Amino acid sequence: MKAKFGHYLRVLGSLYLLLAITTGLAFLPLDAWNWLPSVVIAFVMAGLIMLFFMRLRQSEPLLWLTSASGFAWLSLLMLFVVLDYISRPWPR
Amino acid sequence: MTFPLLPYEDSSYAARVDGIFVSLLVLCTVITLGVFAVIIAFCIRYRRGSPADRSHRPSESTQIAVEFAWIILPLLIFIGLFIWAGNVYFEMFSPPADGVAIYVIGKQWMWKIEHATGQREINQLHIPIDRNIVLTMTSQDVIHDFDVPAFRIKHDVLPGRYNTMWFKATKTGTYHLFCGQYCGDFHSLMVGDVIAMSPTDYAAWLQGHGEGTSDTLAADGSRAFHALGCSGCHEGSQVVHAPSLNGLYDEPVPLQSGQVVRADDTFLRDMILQPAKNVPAGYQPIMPSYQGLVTEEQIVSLIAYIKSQKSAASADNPTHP
Amino acid sequence: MTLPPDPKSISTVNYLNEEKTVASWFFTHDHKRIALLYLASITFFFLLGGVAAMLMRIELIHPRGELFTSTTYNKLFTLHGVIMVWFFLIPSIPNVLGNFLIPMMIGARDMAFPRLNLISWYVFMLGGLFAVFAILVGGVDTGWTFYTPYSSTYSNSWVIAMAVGIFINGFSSIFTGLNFIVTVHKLRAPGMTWFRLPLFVWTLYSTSLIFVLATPVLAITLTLVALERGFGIGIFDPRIGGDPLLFQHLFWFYSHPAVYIMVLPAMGVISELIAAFARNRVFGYNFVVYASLGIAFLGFLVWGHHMFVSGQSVYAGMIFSLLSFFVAIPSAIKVFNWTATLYKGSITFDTPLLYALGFIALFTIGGMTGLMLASLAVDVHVTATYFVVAHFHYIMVGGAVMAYLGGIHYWFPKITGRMYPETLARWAAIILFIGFNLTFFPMFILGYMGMPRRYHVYPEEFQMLNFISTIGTPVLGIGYLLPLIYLGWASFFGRLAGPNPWNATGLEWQTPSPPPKENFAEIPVVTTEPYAYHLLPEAAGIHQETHDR
Amino acid sequence: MTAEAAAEPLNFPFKEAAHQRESALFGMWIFLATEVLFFGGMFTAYTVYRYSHWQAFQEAARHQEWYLGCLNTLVLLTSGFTMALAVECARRGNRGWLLGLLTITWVLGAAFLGIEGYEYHSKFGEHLVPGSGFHFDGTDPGGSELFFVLYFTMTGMHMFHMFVGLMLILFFGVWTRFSPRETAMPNRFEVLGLYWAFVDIVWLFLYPLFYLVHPR
Repeated sequence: MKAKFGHYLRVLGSLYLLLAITTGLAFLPLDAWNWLPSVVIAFVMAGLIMLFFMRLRQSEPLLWLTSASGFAWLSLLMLFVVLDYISRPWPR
Repeated sequence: MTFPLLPYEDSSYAARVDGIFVSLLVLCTVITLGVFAVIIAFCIRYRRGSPADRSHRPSESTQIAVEFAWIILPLLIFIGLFIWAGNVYFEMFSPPADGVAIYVIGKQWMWKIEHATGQREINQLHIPIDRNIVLTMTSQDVIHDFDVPAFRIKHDVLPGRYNTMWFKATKTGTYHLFCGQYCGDFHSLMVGDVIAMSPTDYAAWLQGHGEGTSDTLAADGSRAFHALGCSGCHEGSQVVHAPSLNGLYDEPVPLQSGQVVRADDTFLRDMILQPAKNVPAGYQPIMPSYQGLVTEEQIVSLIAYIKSQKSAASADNPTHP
Repeated sequence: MTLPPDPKSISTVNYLNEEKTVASWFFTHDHKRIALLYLASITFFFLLGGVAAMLMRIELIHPRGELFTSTTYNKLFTLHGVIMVWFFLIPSIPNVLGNFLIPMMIGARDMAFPRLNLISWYVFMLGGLFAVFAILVGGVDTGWTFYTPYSSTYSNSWVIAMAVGIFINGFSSIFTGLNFIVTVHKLRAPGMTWFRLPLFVWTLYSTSLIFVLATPVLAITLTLVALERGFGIGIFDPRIGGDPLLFQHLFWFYSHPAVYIMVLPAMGVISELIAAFARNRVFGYNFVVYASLGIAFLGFLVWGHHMFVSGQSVYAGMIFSLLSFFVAIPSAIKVFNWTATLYKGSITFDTPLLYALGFIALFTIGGMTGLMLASLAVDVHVTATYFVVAHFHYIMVGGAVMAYLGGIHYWFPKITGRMYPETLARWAAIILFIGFNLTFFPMFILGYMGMPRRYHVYPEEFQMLNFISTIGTPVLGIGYLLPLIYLGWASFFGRLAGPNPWNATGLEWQTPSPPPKENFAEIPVVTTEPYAYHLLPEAAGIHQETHDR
Repeated sequence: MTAEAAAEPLNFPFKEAAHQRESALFGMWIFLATEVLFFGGMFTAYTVYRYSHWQAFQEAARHQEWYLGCLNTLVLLTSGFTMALAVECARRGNRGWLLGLLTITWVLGAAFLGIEGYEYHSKFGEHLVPGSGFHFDGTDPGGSELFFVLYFTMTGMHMFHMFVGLMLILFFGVWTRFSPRETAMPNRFEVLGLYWAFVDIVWLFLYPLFYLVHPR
């Protein structure tokens, strides 16, 4: 139990660290692009939570696939919607 | 009670759209009847108790070959169809520069039409034949759809933005104008006529209707430009740093964000209603929004005015493109 | 593969008569009973939506439309659309036939989560209650598509109640899909490998993926519409810079795959029927499986073809058009494979096969006109006209409902343990086919001539075709009512069927009819491919006959 | 994996504990995939509107207190940690620790809702709640209103999920506390743990998108 506790604690520590980084990065003058680093870090944090807190690491491959499917389908939705919006001004 | 089977075919697109449609119709009919014929033949030949030979059913490898044949063949046909139909579609949505510009405002449940020369109509659109007509359309409330079946054209008319559509009528006559997008109670009464006229008749019509209404759209716009206070900043003000709008129309505008956009109808409309959306490079976002302060008709006339300043500017300075 | 010795025996204790109280039905966890609860509910909704359709057709006899006011007509087509899509078509085959058959087809005693299965029915009924409430207090006039800003701002009807109804209904779909996926993954009998699954199970598996991954987007979209309407916080409101097209993107991200929710299970039923009555293996089984998965996946990527004239980007329109052509390919594969399955079969023309052939005919026409709609320039002309109405009724009614009825007839002996009257049933199938074409074929012509949908006042030149269409409606109506009557009668008075009246393969036919409560006395072990009709004793007989000649 | 698991009564139609556990977890993961798309609709709306009104979003985001968002993230991450430990205890049948950790998780979750409620309250005072009372001095008030529309709907939907989570913790916790069985039933806590972690993950995306757009 002790070993497990330390293991979870390390994950929590990493999460805290990433939170500090993402918050700090937000103060950089990146203007319209400041979402990019913070969203990347959010994905890393989500990955940590899924792997360790949600115990995906010890789970069968089926669950890996399932956990990815939601994000995969969401990216399809976003991809095609964004495609419409960025190509909308043309041809003028 | 008449009983026609094909609609009139009276615009530059109509024949091309019908060309694709009829080819598709022939292709699909052949395939469909082919499938039906095979099914019927099998049903008769292999009915229970028939003496047909049932040995030597297709082997695994034959099956795979057959499957790939009927995957790849349709795929090629489909890509061909896509290119053909896509081409015409692309053209439908690329308006020419030299068209007769007409503004359309849809509202529950009528079509308001404004000609650049100042004529206004409701539920009627008079156009000359053999000229490119460019419609710039917006809606005052819900989504409508400007649909003229005889010309094979249709486009949604959205609130809050301009959609453009163009066509060229080829025969004189009166055609149905429908609202193609469901828009509420009297959707099916939001209909009108498109009246395509010979150029001489059209000129006469413009004359006859130009007299009653006093001004061109641009003149209306000029009045609004002063009444709404636009001129206070945009006409040589020393206090406020605002761009002059002379000759602006259709020119590229560099934005603060680094993008470059063209100053077309939609851009001007956005500048009036949501000035902060596209801030031009070198200017502060200080212009107030006119959301709720101007009517759709006023915006249309303001744009027509800015457009007219373009032609005035190029008349002053002939070297300007 | 051994069949019980006496084919006319009826199991004395079965899922129908094991418990007799009303409570035993309403609190049952048995997937078969839940299927029957769904059957009763969706039949009710079908009749409700059907009456609305009849009234619309009557109104459309006359071009001036003087029977109803515009408002009433608008409410009628909204009612018809909402009820038929969400409360009949989507739950029809999955929740009735799927619920009944999936555990039996894969050799399981029940669904993975029997309690969730029951909850999903209650959720469905709660959603239905909201929908019926919205109709009773005044109706909704937005059309089933709920386009903003009409639905969120301008409509003067019970949009929120209806949106809540559909929102709740969505959870029923999600729970059902979840249950199906887990069941198929985790509860297959020993030896039932993935590629031994009946095609019906494969199509329902694909459908469940859509249920689970598309429905939540509809749920959130309708929630946003309701919030915008209820609290005036405009998320799609153009007056503050919102975009109504975003609503359409989100709506069709669900609603286009939803079309495949309706038609994929129908394809599964047809695969079963063709194999059983042609007494043949399904031609290219693997390809049909991949086609189902392909449809489920590609179906997510084509939603923009509902928006070719909406003002979405021209480039997006092109990509959606190309992908729409691609999604036609797996459907074409299926039609060709069904046809090829008839080859060298031994075909009997029982009612289920008549429905299956009717399905192929109507689905082919529907699919081919779909190609026309995918062709961009043609779509500009025919979208939002009766051409589209005809197209999707060929797929949804000609396709999905034909398959549903075919499936109901095929598995009727399994469900009730009794046979339906064969001759009458064949006539009903033929009447249905004629009535359907009479009603909907004229709409293709009407649409190409330019008659917009959702019009009840229309130019006079369209009257003749509308008139023909309306004449077809009562024929179609008889085609639906006949089965309702004779199947009802046959449930109690039909002759006993025995466990396997069609002499079909498949695990569901290896239990008594009606099945006992837990389906199998002993979980079967599967040793053969599906549709192994060539291994049945009779197959030898046919070959014998051929050789004798 | 099953060796350490505490006893779980078998539900029809399962005949083996491991089989039942696998199926329950699989079902929950499918449900979470569903939830991803449920929130996904709103994330898509956010993407589109931030793209078309990016300046208005920057202006609006200046009215967000980033430190409150950061604090909330901290609270939520910690609660995710205690929940993960609670699940571990449930699997080992350690009822005392389980109940203790659940209580901590519950308190942290409630604190999160409290902070969020405080933010909502101050937004009312600043007329930043969308609707007829909305008032924003900026170059594109409409675009800024969209920011707050998204802020309230997305965090609101998230808070609703938190609330459901708290109710479930309460319900299962009390049930376990007063059930006569010595050990806990681990499957329901594993499933609950997955749900709770998912709600954390959603917030991890909300935090940068609403608090870190333009922190000052």
